[in-house]
Amino acid sequence: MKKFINKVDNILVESLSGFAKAHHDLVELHLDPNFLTRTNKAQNKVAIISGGGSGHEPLHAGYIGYGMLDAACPGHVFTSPTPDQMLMAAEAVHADKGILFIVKNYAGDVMNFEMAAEMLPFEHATVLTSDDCAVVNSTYTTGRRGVAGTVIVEKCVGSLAETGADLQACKALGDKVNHRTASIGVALTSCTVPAAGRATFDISDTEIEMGVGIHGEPGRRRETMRPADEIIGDCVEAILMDFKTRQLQPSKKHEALLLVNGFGATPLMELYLIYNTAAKLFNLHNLEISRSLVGNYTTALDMAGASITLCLLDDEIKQHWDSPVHTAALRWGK
Amino acid sequence: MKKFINKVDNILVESLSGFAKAHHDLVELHLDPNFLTRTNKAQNKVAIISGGGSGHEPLHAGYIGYGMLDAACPGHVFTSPTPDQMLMAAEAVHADKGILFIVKNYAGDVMNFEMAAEMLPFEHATVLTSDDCAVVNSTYTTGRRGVAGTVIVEKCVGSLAETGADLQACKALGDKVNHRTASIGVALTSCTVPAAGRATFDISDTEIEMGVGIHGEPGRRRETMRPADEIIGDCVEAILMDFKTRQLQPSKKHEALLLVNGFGATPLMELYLIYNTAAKLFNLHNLEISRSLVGNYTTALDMAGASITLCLLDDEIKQHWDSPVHTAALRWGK
Amino acid sequence: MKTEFIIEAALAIQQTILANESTLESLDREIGDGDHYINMKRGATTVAEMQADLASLKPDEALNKIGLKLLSTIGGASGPLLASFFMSMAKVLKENGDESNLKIAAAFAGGVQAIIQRGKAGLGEKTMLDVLIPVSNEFVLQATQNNDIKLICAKLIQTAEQGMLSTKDLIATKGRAAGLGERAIGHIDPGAKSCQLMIETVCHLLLKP
Amino acid sequence: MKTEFIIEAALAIQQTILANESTLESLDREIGDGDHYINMKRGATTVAEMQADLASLKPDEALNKIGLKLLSTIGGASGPLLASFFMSMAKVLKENGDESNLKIAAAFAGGVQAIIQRGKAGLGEKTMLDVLIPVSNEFVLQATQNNDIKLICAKLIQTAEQGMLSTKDLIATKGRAAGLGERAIGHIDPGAKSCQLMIETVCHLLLKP
Ligand SMILES: Nc1ncnc2c1ncn2[C@@H]1O[C@H](COP(=O)(O)OP(=O)(O)O)[C@@H](O)[C@H]1O
Ligand SMILES: Nc1ncnc2c1ncn2[C@@H]1O[C@H](COP(=O)(O)OP(=O)(O)O)[C@@H](O)[C@H]1O
Ligand SMILES: [Mg+2]
Ligand SMILES: [Mg+2]
Ligand SMILES: [Mg+2]
Ligand SMILES: [Mg+2]
Repeated sequence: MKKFINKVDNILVESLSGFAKAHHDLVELHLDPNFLTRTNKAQNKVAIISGGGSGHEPLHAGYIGYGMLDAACPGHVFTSPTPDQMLMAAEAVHADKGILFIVKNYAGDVMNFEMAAEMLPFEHATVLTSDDCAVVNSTYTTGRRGVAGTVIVEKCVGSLAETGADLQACKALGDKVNHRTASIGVALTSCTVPAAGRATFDISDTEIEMGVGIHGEPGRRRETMRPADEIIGDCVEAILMDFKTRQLQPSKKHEALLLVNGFGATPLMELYLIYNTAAKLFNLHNLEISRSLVGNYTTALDMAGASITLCLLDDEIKQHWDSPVHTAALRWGK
Repeated sequence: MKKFINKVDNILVESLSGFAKAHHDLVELHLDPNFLTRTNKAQNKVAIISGGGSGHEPLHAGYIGYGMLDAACPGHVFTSPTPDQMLMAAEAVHADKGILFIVKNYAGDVMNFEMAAEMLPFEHATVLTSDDCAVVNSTYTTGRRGVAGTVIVEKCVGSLAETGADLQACKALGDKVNHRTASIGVALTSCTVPAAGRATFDISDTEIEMGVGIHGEPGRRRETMRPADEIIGDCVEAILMDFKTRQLQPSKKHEALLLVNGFGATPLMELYLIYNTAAKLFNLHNLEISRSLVGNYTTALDMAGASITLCLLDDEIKQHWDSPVHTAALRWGK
Repeated sequence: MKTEFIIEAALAIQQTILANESTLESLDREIGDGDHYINMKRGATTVAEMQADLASLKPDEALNKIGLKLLSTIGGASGPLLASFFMSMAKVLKENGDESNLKIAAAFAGGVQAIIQRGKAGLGEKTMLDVLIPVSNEFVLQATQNNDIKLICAKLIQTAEQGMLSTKDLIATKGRAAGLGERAIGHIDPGAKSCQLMIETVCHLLLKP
Repeated sequence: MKTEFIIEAALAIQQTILANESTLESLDREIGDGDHYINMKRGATTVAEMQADLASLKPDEALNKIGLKLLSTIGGASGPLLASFFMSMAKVLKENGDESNLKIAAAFAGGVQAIIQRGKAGLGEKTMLDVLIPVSNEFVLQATQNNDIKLICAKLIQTAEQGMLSTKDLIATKGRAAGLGERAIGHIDPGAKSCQLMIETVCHLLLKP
């Protein structure tokens, strides 16, 4: 393992310190327990707090700022944060309209946020994101994983909260965006968790992991490497199938947002190539890509690979996607 | 080699098509010869054109738009573009105040842009960027290489051009920013050029290449992997030494811009850790980091590694760095 | 139960976790995200370092303090579950006392109940509960029969082992491995393994002459 | 010189480049950026495909067309240099005619001169010029002495080889390898190698019975 690290135990705090220094206009870092808040505390709005294991940067701290999050709670690498972090963050950012937690659907994240919520002295609600459609039959599971679609949820909910909307409205929009979103990822290589010091999984030079999770969890199946268009075709297929199963497939032209997300080690050149093919394929199925995002937005450390996320737009979602946002990783209109 | 590719010969056009589709509000793609232009042609300003081999994305096409470039000419991967691309781009974007080429200092780029310039029917000038201080004694060379500092040059010159400044003023600012900027890079792994199908250089699990170029060119020396702070210390040292040699070292507190650039496969988490240490070290040498940029801005395909760039600010540079910019990869204030 | 014993057990558990680094790490790498060892080590080390703070406390207070500490230390799925275990066990001990094996068994069962409630899982879902539920049942049964602590411990070691091994052939329906479907088969659940190791460690301590 | 021969030479050069993939690729990987083979292949293939367009042209027109095409095809450092070579050689041929070896040698020298001007390099800078300058000088010398084309070719093959080998021990002061300092020593310059191969190929054609 070769990484820019001093001591494995310090990587998180050193990195967070660098982040906070580089973006001191946007965020303030609090240590022990670790959480980050907006520099300018928002007033009279629902406070949006997210968090999760580290290693998915810019998720979540990179989305703190106007129009998105009020605070983020970073756990250790790939390990969900602990309730004290959420409690302190809530204490710091609550602004009289309650707290909304946005939580990726993993047992650890869910339980830690749940325990925090139970102890919270404020009105609160939680949006669970579960956009990963890699697991086909999710009836026998605890539900789908939350992956890159989380960024879309955070953007839209953050925008709505900025208008002064109440907690229930924010939760409702978050649930709606999550419901209308599906993602699937493919890994070409494994990631390496610094503390483990070795690749999470072994994969040969001719294999890919279809449906991989953002922690390097195994996916649908191990496959042979193929031309990009075939792989992308399968991903698009999976998303369309998921929409169909959930009765979301559009019967006539419908606007959609396409997010092509790099896992950390995939060149932008390849991400745009993926976008090119995916957009074409969705178009053949009544999905007109009218909003796009291409880049590293929900990463898995140094994994090579990418995920494709599609969100079915409606006027409300479009409005909140387009509205101004000013964070370290997403910025427009301001 | 595992990459999201269909046919090696098509990767560039497929990727450019995706880029143009995803950013159709900002750029227009022209093929054969290949170049990209601003969607809304700027009027009555110096047209700023850059270009170079592909594989450094988002450089240069990602910087097309208000406040930065008017056009970009992408060559094949790591191969400079040909004069016909620059000629056609100039034809498309010239707006009565002349053409400024921003060219990274490599023999190939210099000669191709030079031949284009000779054939250009418009007033023109060229800024050569040469911020890479990896080569210590550059007296016996054709000069230093242009690397990530190019982004700062393009941002500032683009901003000045937007004010209606004339060609000579734009060139002068570009030359000044370049002069006040120094960079150095470190590779942990090699990149793999798709057409070559194998790593450009071999490097073991315990080695790093200090002073590597953005095409995977060998650097100052092969070294043993060490804790991040030691490596960063050497990089900072090299930049300070370069400033000293060029009589640029500040004798009292001086503002500077610190750009920590990922080469493509380095997690953001590590880039911020690098930033944290580098900012601290520069601070010890009168360099107060008042502007920052951390992320993948001048990449080398899938190389793991990073470069550190320092630009000595003055009021003019600061003003043009801070001014609004609206491109695919850099956006603020608009 | 004595606080002294709790501390002794905490130190022994730390040793056990450290000694099983590669096992725990690779189990979670195979069907999880690879951090279970690191999480357990962080928790075990933190508790071990609480020695001085715990020494003067009553056993239930000590267990509660351990639970609270784990809650803010481990994170992940195992953090809130193990924390809930200790906090609930402490609560039962405080209410019922700890003067007999049966009372301790009841407290243990209360802890396991808290895990069930927090994680909404049951037997056969390929989690730590496949160790903890049978062990808890066996513990209560043995204590009810008024068996000797040596015998109880021998039984619990065996039950824990069986429970841990039983996870191997299961499909996971809770936790991170739930995403894997059939691919989880053939792999032991990491949380089941660490619980089995901890139970074995404590029982060995009690078996020591 | 006949256009027919130019076309024949272009096809032969393409074969040579393709046959030397691994040599050219690894040389540029060692002290450059690894694309020299791809660049040369792209150029050689494009020229080979121009056959039909070139057939009806006069030799100087054909060479000029090749140069122009290379200019928009190769890119990199070698593109403008090789393009300049052909365009300048064409110019000299057009002005002076091509009726003798000496006139062809003079045109070749004119092409090399264009490379020198474009790249601002000279002998001993570890570039293609370390092949082209000695070959050009030798060509003019041999032609002045009115030597037989077989002898000339034999000499040029030898000179090109020597020039190419001479780059091995040099520090580069032009081109991408200039950044390497001492580390360039021990590696042959890729552009010098491809030029040597092309010269050898054309000479072998002329030597064919
Ligand atoms: N809902 C649940 N109920 C009981 N145990 C669970 C549950 N979810 C996960 N676990 C246990 O947690 C273990 C994983 O812990 P750990 O690796 O530390 O956390 P994470 O899965 O968040 O990375 C699993 O092996 C399993 O035994
Ligand atoms: N200034 C120059 N003068 C002559 N030849 C040069 C010069 N610069 C580079 N070259 C030649 O070009 C070759 C490299 O070509 P190529 O790899 O195709 O382009 P690039 O260096 O742009 O990747 C070098 O090996 C060298 O022979
Ligand atoms: Mg985890
Ligand atoms: Mg090149
Ligand atoms: Mg885990
Ligand atoms: Mg090259």
